[in-house]
Amino acid sequence: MNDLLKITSLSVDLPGPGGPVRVIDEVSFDVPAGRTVGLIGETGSGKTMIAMSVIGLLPEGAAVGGAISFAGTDLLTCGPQRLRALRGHEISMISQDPMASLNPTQRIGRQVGEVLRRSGAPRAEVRDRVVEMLDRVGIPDAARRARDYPHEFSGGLRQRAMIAMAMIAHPSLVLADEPTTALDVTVQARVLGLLRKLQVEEGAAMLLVSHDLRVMSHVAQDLVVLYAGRVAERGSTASVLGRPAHPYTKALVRSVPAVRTKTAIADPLPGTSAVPARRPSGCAFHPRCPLATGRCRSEIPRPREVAPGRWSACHEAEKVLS
Amino acid sequence: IGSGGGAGRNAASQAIVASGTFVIDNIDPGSAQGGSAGKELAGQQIYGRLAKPDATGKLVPDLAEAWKPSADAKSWDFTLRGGLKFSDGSPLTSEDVVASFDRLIDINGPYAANYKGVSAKAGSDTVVTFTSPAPDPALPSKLTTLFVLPSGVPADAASYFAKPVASGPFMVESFTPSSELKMVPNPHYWGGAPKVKSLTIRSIPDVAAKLAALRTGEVDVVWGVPDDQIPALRSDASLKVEAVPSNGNFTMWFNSGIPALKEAKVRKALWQAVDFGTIIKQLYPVTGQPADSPLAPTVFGYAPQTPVAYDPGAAKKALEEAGYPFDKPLRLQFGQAQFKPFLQAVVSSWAKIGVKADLLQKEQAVFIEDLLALKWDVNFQLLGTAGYDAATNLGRLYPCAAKRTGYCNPDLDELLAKAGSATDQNERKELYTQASKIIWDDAVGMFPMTSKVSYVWNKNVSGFTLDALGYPDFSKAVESGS
Amino acid sequence: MLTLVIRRLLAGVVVLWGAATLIFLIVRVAPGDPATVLLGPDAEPAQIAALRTRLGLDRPILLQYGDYLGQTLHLDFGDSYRLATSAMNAVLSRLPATIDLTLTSAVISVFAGLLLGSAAGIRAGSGQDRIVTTLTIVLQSFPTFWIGIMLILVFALGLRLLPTSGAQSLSSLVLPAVTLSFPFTAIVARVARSGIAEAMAEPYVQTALSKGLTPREVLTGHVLRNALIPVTTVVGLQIGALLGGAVVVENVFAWPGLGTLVVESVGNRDYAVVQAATLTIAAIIVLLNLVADLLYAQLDPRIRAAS
Amino acid sequence: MPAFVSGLVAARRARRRSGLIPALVIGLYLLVAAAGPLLIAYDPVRTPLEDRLLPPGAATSSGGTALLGTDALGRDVFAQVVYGARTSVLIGLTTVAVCLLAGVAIGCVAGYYRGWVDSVLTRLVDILQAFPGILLAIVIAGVFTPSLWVIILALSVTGWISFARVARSVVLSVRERHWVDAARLIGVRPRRLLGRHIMPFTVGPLVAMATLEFALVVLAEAGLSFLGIGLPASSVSWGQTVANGKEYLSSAWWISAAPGLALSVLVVSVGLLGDTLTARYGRARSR
Amino acid sequence: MTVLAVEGLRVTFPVRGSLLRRSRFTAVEDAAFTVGENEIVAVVGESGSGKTTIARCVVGLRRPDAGVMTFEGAPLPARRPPELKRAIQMVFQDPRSSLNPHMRVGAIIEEAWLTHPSVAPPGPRADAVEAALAGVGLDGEAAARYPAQLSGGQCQRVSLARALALSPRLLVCDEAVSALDVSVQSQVLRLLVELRATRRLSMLFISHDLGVVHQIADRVVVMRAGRIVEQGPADTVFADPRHEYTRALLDAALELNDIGMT
Ligand SMILES: Nc1ncnc2c1ncn2[C@@H]1O[C@H](COP(=O)(O)OP(=O)(O)OP(=O)(O)O)[C@@H](O)[C@H]1O
Ligand SMILES: Nc1ncnc2c1ncn2[C@@H]1O[C@H](COP(=O)(O)OP(=O)(O)OP(=O)(O)O)[C@@H](O)[C@H]1O
Ligand SMILES: [Mg+2]
Ligand SMILES: [Mg+2]
Repeated sequence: MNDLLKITSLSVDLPGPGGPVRVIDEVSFDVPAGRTVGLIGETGSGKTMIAMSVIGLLPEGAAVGGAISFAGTDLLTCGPQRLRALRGHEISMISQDPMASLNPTQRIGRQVGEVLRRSGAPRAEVRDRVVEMLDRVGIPDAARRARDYPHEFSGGLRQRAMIAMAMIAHPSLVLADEPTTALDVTVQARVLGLLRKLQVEEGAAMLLVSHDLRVMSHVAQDLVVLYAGRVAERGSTASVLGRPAHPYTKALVRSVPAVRTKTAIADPLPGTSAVPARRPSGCAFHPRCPLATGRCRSEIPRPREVAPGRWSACHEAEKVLS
Repeated sequence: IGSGGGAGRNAASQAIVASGTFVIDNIDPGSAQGGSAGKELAGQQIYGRLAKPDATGKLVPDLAEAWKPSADAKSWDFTLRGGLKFSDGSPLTSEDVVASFDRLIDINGPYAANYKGVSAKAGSDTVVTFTSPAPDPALPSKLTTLFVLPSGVPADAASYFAKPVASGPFMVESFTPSSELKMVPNPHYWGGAPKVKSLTIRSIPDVAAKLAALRTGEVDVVWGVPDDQIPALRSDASLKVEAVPSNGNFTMWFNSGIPALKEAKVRKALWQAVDFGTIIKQLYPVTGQPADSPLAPTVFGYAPQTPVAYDPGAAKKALEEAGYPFDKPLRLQFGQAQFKPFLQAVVSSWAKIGVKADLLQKEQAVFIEDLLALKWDVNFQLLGTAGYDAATNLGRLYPCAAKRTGYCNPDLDELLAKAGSATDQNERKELYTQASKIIWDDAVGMFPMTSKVSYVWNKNVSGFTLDALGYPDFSKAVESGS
Repeated sequence: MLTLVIRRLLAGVVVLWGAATLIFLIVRVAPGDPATVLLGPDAEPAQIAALRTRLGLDRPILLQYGDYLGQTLHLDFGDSYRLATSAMNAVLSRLPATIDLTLTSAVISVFAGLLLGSAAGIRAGSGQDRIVTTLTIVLQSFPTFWIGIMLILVFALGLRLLPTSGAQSLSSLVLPAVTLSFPFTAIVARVARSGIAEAMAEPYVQTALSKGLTPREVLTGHVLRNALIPVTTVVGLQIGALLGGAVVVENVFAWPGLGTLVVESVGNRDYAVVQAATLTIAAIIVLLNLVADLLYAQLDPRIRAAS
Repeated sequence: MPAFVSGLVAARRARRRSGLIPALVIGLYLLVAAAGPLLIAYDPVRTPLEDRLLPPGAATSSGGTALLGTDALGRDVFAQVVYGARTSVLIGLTTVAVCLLAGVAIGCVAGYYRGWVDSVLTRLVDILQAFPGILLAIVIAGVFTPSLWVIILALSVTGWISFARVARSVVLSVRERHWVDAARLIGVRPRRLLGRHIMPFTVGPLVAMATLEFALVVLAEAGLSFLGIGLPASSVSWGQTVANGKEYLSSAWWISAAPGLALSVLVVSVGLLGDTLTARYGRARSR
Repeated sequence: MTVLAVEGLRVTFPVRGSLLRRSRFTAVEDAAFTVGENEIVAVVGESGSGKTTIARCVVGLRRPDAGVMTFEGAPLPARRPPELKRAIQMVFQDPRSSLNPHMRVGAIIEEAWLTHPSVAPPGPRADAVEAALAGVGLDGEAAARYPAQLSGGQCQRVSLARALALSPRLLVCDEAVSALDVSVQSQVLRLLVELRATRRLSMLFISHDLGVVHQIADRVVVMRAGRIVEQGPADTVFADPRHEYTRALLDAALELNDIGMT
């Protein structure tokens, strides 16, 4: 398959108060061209760090292992210059907090067009393309609003501007880190729709980071479920949500309440989610797992293909599936 | 080391820059402010006087060529030189002298107090007559503070003094109060226009900076240099150093009004307890000289007294006998920071025999107020004698009525009153000698040291007169370049 | 924007009134009588009384205060008896030198401070940062008079490059301005450093980097302007502090500035000049802060909009 | 003292090693200030004039060695440095303590009650800030008879402002935090609310601020002494000794250099410590 | 019996206007609703619609500009006596910032009894704290910890324990579960429902998650731009929304699409 992005055994160590912490541990998955891959997990599970590893903006002091190959280039070894050439043009990013991710002292249009301007496009052309792009992301009266400052935009408009900024140079991979978490439900639905539409039109692949299963179920084609910095399971969204191959995914799916029908409150998982800094031995999920065995406590389960296109990091995956 | 360097002085500029100890705030000679040395310094460059003291304190003619008293010394006639002119070319007549005098009285500044009931009248164009209700033999000396302005300058004339009409050797070019006074020669000066192109008197408060400026040649003449700096300056071949006796004595009054210091014996013992000889030798090797009178040797009325020898043993004994309260510290007040080391040494001497003293440096305003209110036990001043005449020192400060020291002695009062009105100079001198003896022997204060003024200047400047009070005369100065 | 200006001006008027009152109070509470100081120890009580009347010091304090406020409104602080000129003239004669010194050292400091601050802030926590930060602390840690005298000994006396004192030529401005800029540079550098470090940590910097900008482009294009915002406030405040707070440096270099004028006038109880000088300084400071505020608003569109 | 002790404790906790050395140096100074005068005999009143201006290491007439030379009155410079430490540290600590207390009280009240109280206090700060701090200090120190307390007062008049500012801004942000609301809901009284739920959060930034302020105060005292409006003649402080030596910079450099160096090393150390603390406690903008 | 009745509630905030005119922004306008005994009333609406503002008025953290609030039949005075303060408690959205990070969990809970000795349980405090923690499913050992040493879900339980320590009759939950991960969310929701049953609590439950609201609420109040646009029993509102805004809200809400997409 034509994998645009191939992450192999990625591990990231970040400096912590008690020495380095392995926040990403042996994570592997692919993002095929034109497809949307969802990265899901609870807070602190390492979703953002994976996105940052791809675009090469990990925090100072991070130690990275493994390989990330993007269209044949190894992003971890290619050097800053090559990486900068890719950023914005081939790989772009939409971040979680549209409020803080736009420079408050620069006009929207300038920020959206910056990538083009840097690559030497003439001013008039940049302006036209910025207005066109803003128009495409549904900002009314785009020509005028391009001259606004971020604080004059509502949250939804700001996120649209971020999307315009990410899409303006026709990238082949978009990293979207919780693009709708900060938005109201009504706005969220519209922005998600827009993101999908643009992605399809542009033929770009997308790595979508979210902790919201509902969003994922609507947007992502493949899912990667993270737990405490490790992949718990992955596969196509439909199969993962429909027939989880990991007890954690199963519990997750169960705890999402339905809106239109009244559901009972799901039986909660016991305990609290593990954080990378204090990861339990063996399977990180074992203290909360109803199926945990002695083996789970001592042996780290590595993802294995448990069904065609389904990878699970559970010793008891077969039991879960059935 | 040569002069000049990068400091921006043109060698052949014929310009002299001087920096003394005094800050020139003000160049209105009559202004309310009293006793400002800076004003005096500036005044002497810009304005003429009837007579002025020379380096030894003797009066010499300035605008007036002669003066003489009437038989009863109640009036004095001053005869002006002929053909005197102000800097603007207008003639300087006796009317101007009278107007200047009237202005001084009108403003009612501190000097006005010297002329109680005195009036001036122009006899002719060149004769001015001063009349006082009582005989005043010291009048010519007192009149050295009368600077002559053209008539018609009002009392309140701030703007006039931006560029006043001069009667002295120099006229004002520019003036920044308490910073810099730049002057150029007065072409109409009776003694001939000074030869230098300009004379600048600049205030440089920091000693290190001042001496650095002297060494780089930015400043040509400097005076009031601390003694400790002088050896290094002496070794600089391009500089000349000289110290001139002043008319000032270190004067440390005791407050005889307080119980502890009532007795002359106690005061004398405190005096004996201080090793002034060593202190002066160590701290003022150049500008200090042990005093032997309340007055400096250059002052009229000076007469040497028996030196008070350092004898801590005797002092302690005397104090114990007199029941001196050793546990109560003396409040020793002073105003100017430069005297702090000297006074610390004095306190140290006293401490050796168990006499305690708190050294209180007071800010000028508070110092004067406390001085007059007698809120002190020992008061330090470097006390000059205006006009070089004992009258302005002993006569003014030591009578009971002056209420300056807490000391009151009817005998002394009588002597001083007599001396104040006597016309015969010999008689006056004799009376002041007797007065000095009483003051000295009763230890109204300690009179440890007569001070000199040290001058340091670049060798290429010459012809200026060193003055005992720190008022050098630049009317004949030349600058030869380097 | 206009609203902001008017609001600030009104606040400024209140501040100036407060400042005028404060200085009036301090000066009156102070021990030591101006008439006594002016006339010296030899004056007679009658003379002192006469001068007190002339100076208006015998009037009830509230009347004096009223007069004083009235005068102040007319920028007329009365005459200085010590300087034989109007107090305002005395101040005006010192103002140019003060402004020369202040502006020069401000320019030096802002330039050097921004340079140092950028070097440190762009890589917060790095060795470079620590070196610069330490340097700024050292800069700030030496008494200015000590630095001043050392500079005189080296550059004026030793190398004969520059004049020691006075305010005659441009070259005589160098040493005092440099001396004065030592602590000021440190302050600007520290504020710029924290501003830049803070801005560097903002998500929009990540955004800019994710667009492929080089660190230098990020610094000049995105960070500096935001980091300048706190710097303007501090510079506004500190230039004001330099106006009269440079007394020590003025003293060392015999620089005829406002600070020395205040010190001398305080010593001489020259109320008129103390009041004129401090209020002039206060007015300039208030004005500078206003300018800084406006600049601030200009730099930060959010504030511009809010006003 | 508490500010300082907790500063030291905080410094020890600081992971950055650079915080440790300054803390040690400061500890040494505190030790010298506290114990030094007990070990070294020095009488500022005694002026052995025969020993004046001796260079460092020279033998004195009384048979001792002047480790750092003597001053213009023959007094031992080393002893003055040790005794001066006490005065300077005392002035620094007292002024900072006064400023800290006043600043925290005022800042907290302004930040907590807001409204007109805040407006009035803010205006007061504006008024005080319309004067350069040192100038106001000069006016006050110049106007009253010099004493330790006048100096402390003069330096405190504007010194509290930065503390008040920091305290106020912390209080303003903390009072919006939910635990304050929660405490209010369970009926906690305002005093306890301030003391237990709000003020503890001002400690960090204020300690960082205090170290900076301490350095400024010590320097300002030296500046006032230089201008001759510092401490009374009878006290020994670094500022006084440095100022005493200003005439001798090129001949007897040690008089100014020794206390000057002592002063600068302390100020640098305090500054470095303050910097570590500022980095730890963030927000407090250095001014 | 109605525990809380709100009528004609109006809240405005000053906004920086021009020089002379201080204009005010109306955050809540003419709000009226009731909370019955042992009832859970949910307030939903988009961001900025005034949900939190209402909650703050109810607990007395903010004084409304107009309107009457009645608690158990008696109007709530502007200055509430301790007894009334005690009776209405609140749990905030952010689990971390609702606990003072400088205080241990035990002290946080005890503080409630310090100011209201009347409801302090008899016996040793440590035991009481342990009992209170046990009531929200926490180990007694947690009392010695600082909030930073607890997870978000645990913090939220401590907040609950603190509120419950005063035996309130009305509990206001402002987005009390929104910040929690789904797997923890259901733990807290469970607890709330249990508590209602065991302690006969009434609840004002603010949330933007319609799924959660549907699970837990008896009645729903829908807000938009400061006004209540619709209210009624949860089943009715969800099944048959009357107001178009409610419909829009429901339409926009995503369901877990377990068919997925291919
Ligand atoms: N700058 C940093 N330095 C050290 N550790 C960090 C840093 N940033 C994040 N971490 C740690 O790395 C781990 C993964 O963080 P990450 O931000 O990737 O989580 P996430 O899944 O994106 O969570 P969220 O849903 O909260 O955004 C967390 O345990 C976090 O504490
Ligand atoms: N202290 C305040 N000052 C000024 N305006 C405020 C203040 N608090 C709230 N507002 C405004 O009041 C309106 C209602 O705010 P509120 O917090 O009640 O909304 P909300 O429904 O809780 O929103 P969210 O879902 O985002 O929490 C908003 O427009 C908000 O900006
Ligand atoms: Mg994240
Ligand atoms: Mg809310």
